[in-house]
Amino acid sequence: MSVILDVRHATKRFGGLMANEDITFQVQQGEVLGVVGPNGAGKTTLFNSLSNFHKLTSGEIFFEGKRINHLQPYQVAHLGIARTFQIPQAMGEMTVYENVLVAAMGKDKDEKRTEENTRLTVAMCGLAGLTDKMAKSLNVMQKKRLEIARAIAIKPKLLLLDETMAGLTGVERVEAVNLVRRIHQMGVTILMIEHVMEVVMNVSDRVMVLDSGKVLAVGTPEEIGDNDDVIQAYLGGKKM
Amino acid sequence: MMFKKMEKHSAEWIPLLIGILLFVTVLQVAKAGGRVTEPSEERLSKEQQATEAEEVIIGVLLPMSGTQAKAGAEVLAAVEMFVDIINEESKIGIPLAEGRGLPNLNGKKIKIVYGDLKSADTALSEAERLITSEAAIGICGMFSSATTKTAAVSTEKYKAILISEGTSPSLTAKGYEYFFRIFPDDTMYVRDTYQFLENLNEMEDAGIRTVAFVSEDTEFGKNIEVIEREYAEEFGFDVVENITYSSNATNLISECLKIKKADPDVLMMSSYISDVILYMNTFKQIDYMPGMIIGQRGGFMASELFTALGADAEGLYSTSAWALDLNLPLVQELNELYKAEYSGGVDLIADVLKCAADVYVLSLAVNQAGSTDVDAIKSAMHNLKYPSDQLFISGKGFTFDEAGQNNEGVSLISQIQDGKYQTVYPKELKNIDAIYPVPGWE
Amino acid sequence: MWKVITRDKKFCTGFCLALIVAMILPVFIKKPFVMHILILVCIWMLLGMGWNIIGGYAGQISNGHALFYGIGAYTCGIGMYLFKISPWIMMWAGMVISALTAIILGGPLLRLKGHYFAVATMAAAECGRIIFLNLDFVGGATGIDFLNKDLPAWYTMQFTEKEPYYYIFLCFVVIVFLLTKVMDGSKLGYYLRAIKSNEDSAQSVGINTTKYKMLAYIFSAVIVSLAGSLYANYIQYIDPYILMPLNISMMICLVAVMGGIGTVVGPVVGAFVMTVISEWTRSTFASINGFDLFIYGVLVIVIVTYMPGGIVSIFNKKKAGCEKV
Amino acid sequence: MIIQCIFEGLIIGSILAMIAMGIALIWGVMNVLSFAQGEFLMLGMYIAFYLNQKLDWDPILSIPVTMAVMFGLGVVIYKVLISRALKGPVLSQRLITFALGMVLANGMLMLVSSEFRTIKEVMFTGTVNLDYLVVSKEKLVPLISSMTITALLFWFINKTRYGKAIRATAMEKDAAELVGIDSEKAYMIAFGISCGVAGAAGCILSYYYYITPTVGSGFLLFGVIAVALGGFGSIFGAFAGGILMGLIDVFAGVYFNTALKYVVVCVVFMLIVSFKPKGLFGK
Repeated sequence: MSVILDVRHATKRFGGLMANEDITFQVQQGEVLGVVGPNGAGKTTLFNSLSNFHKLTSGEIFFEGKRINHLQPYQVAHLGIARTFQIPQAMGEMTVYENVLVAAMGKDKDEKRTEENTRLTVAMCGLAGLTDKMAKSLNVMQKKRLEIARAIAIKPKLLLLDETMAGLTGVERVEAVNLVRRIHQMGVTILMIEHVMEVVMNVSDRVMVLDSGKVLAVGTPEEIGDNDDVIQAYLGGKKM
Repeated sequence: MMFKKMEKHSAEWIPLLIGILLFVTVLQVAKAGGRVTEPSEERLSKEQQATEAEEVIIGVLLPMSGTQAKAGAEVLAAVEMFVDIINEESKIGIPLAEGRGLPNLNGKKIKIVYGDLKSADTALSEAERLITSEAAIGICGMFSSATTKTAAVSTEKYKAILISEGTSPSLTAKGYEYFFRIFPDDTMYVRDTYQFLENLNEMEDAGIRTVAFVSEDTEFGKNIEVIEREYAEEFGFDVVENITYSSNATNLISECLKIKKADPDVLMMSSYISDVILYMNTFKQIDYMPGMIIGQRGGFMASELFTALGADAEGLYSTSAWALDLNLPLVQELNELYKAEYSGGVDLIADVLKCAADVYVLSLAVNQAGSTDVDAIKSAMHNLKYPSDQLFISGKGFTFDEAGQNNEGVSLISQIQDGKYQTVYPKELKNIDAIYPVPGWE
Repeated sequence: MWKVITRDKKFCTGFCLALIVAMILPVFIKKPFVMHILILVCIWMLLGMGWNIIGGYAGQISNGHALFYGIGAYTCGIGMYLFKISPWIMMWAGMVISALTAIILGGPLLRLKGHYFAVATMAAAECGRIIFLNLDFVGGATGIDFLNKDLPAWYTMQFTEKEPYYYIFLCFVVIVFLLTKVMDGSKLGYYLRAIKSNEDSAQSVGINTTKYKMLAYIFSAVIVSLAGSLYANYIQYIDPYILMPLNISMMICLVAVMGGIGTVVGPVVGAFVMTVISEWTRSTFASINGFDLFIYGVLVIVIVTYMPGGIVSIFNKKKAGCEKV
Repeated sequence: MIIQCIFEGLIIGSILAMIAMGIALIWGVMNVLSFAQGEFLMLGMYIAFYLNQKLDWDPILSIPVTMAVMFGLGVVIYKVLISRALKGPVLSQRLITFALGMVLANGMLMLVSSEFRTIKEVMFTGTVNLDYLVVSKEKLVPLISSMTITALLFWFINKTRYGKAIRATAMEKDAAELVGIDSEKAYMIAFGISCGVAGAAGCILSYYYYITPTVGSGFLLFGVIAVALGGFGSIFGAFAGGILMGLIDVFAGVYFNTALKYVVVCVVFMLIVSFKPKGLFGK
């Protein structure tokens, strides 16, 4: 197993606020790494740094051994890092199909194949019925799925999922989990921020816990499950 | 979702709107192209159309909106006056007055069709419309030189007479075939201005040495500024300040401060009325008055000068080609008639009369030609006969040169004294002495 | 390219019909004034379509396109006036210059969002206007009058008849129109719409937003400048007051918005409606001071308020009101 | 000379600032770039003019009345037009205000003709001539009153209940509605006030300026630039922007070139926004 993403001493400061402080971790090719942590732990900030929506204050990020933290977001996307947004950023004026198509276009010159892929992706994310709906008229769950669809449409090597389960009902959540699994089976490495503990625990191979901008612990779900500081800091004492 | 709402909202309106639009389109086509279907007309030349019509149609372009609309309205009134003089019985002692209509065209009447004069390109649009769909035989109006140039494009194309008082010398240099101008051009006005200054120096040894120019950044201002510079050298005055200002400036402080700094004996201005008002107010506020402010018509030849500035307008000079105090009896008659029945008490202003006179002269030419054939009218213009005892404009009458310029016109200089324009130069026309230097703001 | 156009049957037939009508119209119209209006319509179609690329597709609302209009017109004017070079050549020069201007301005300005971009472009256009007013070699405020009787008409593009103008302009309209149609279905079209909809997600799927916004800006500048060049040769006298007042910039938006912003057909419809309304109001109501513009304004308000998606939105409901910029 | 320039710059600036603040208020609260502000200014001037004609009130005294009338007008316009327009795209809103300006200007043209009016006798006239500076009372009084009105506006926006409501709506419409602020009402008041301020600016301007239906357009462009210069949503920014523009205007005119002074203004603006894309005081 090779290292696909290698983050070294990533630090991000907003004025006085230290959002990420000296974060170092690695993502293995083909694993699912869950990122958990209380609100304001700096999870989303980390994602924005990884996808270069803002530049790190200090530290470095390597993707497949290539330094990427001087690049533009779209360049990162070209390298094969796709992301979803915590608050869905659908292209409201376009149909679901077009949303995904736009993403797929970048990868493939051939129109036929692009359209084919798009259709598959849409179907895979369970949006088949909504192809021609305006994205802005979707409900939260559908928007979150659209996020995922758009992200995987660019055929990423690494997929950054930002709270795709938040606010979903039990059933929806199960579907979402299956979706993530399917994507994973396609050989996409996944780095997912998640609040819902059980999801993280049964989807991820490893879990990283952030707390107030620092890495608190990294390990398999089990290890994390009985790591005391984690329980202290995050689960507020109660055992699960 | 607001979009849903909106669609519902608009739903009941849409048919109505489509209705309006269709209506508009239909009207437009009907207006302009309505009679196209009659095959006969396609063969008819414009001239024939006109002769078959009951009237001789003359197009007049005026600013109907924007800052000059007021002046436009005055011209309109004056034009109406002349048309009535021609079309109805009238006691005014000028040709075509007695009897109705044009005698040589067995009493045909003059009909005016108006067009709007927003900018130079609407001038083209409107000239096209008046000539081609209103069948006007000629275009007159309150042109600037810029608007004249675009109007000329269509008058030349469709062979119609264009009489314009745009004063730029470039107009007669262009070799237009159907262009005429009755009153002098800028060169003459500016030369006379300097001669007037020299004359002041000789007669009252006024000791005028320095001049400054203020010109707005339009066709009008630019042309005059160039000529003013040339003649300043020729007459040996030294130019202490030369300001071009933006015609849509919201304030003229910096301009006025610069002039105050330079403090010229004479300030020569070419501005439209709005800026004249602003300049005078600003000068007052910085407590400065040059020895003489002389304007090249434009804003200095407008009735609003009195209404808007009141006493502050006292002592302003302007070049002009016509004045109420010319010792011609007809001038007073016309002015009385104008004040009584057309303008509601406002005196006739030179620049208003000039445009109206164009229409009158064109009708004269039509009558003399005895036809509405444009080339006939053109040659009639070129040897226009006018009884010299019936003149109501300064100068000796009308002899147009090849370029279409009337060489008989004279320019004169008026000063505003006790609330009206009074001629102060040349001496054969003057009826009052020029006041120099004008007293500052007390 | 043909594939893209012919794929959409409805569009294809509609276009062909419209084209045929447009082609044979002059045969029936003997009134030069109506031809004149048709020619203006062509010009406004070009302007609308040009603006539509940056404003409609990329969603960057420029209120300063009069600048490019002026540049196009002036390059042709100067070319003929000073060097006797045919507009057929100069119009390309004009496009190049406009493109360069677009690049220079676009660099800093395209980073601005929403109203800022609008105001900045407005300021740019005003600059352009004042500078042209004070550059003497382009005639300054006196403008340039490049009517030329000696050279052959096909060379100077100065015809005495209206028909040649009409057909030349129509040609360009058709070309630009088809190009827009192609762009609409192409990668560029989708990317621009994506940027308009949501710049962040556009970035996240690997769209180089800066590059594509710039492209759009350049294209629209080029088309608008072409319109300027053609118009200049039609009126044969140009000065900054004709070409570059704020109103022209606003009208250009208006054309696209009325027709349907971000659609292929929108600007074409809009141009037709706008020109007809304004010429009609002027020729009908001008006798009362200001009444024509008053009516014009009212009509604009009504149409824009009650058809936010533009006139075309009536025909395809899907797009109605969706062009939220 | 320099002192004179500063003085005059402040005077022009104060007028631009008032227009700018009106625009900024609408921009900040309902994200509409209003192109009708120049015409509201014009209406203000006419109200002042006719009050002076019929009741010979001094323009300064007629400010409260004018503000009230314009406020009312603003509310009506909001109800009839803007509230509907707000449902549409941003660009449509802008164009609607543009067309509204056209309607107002030409409507006035039809009513009162384009004749240039001026208010001849005003309470304070004459000049005080200190050797380094000529102060004309005709401008000093307006300067003072415009400053007062600006102060009042600040007080209203920052201290009063309505002001706070408006600010809240500007920041977070939905949140404001949650805490029980009637955003519709807030919008209405905001629009009314921006009309009122423009009207007051008109009164003040009419003290030494000519009055004609098309007078507004010139002020509009620079008002808008001033707002963007100052920065989005910041009333103070608009004020500062206005003053700054006034100063640039005068200094560029005196020390650079009168014909190109507005080029300087525009270029300075474009430079500033290309380095600070949200304007000087933009949040």
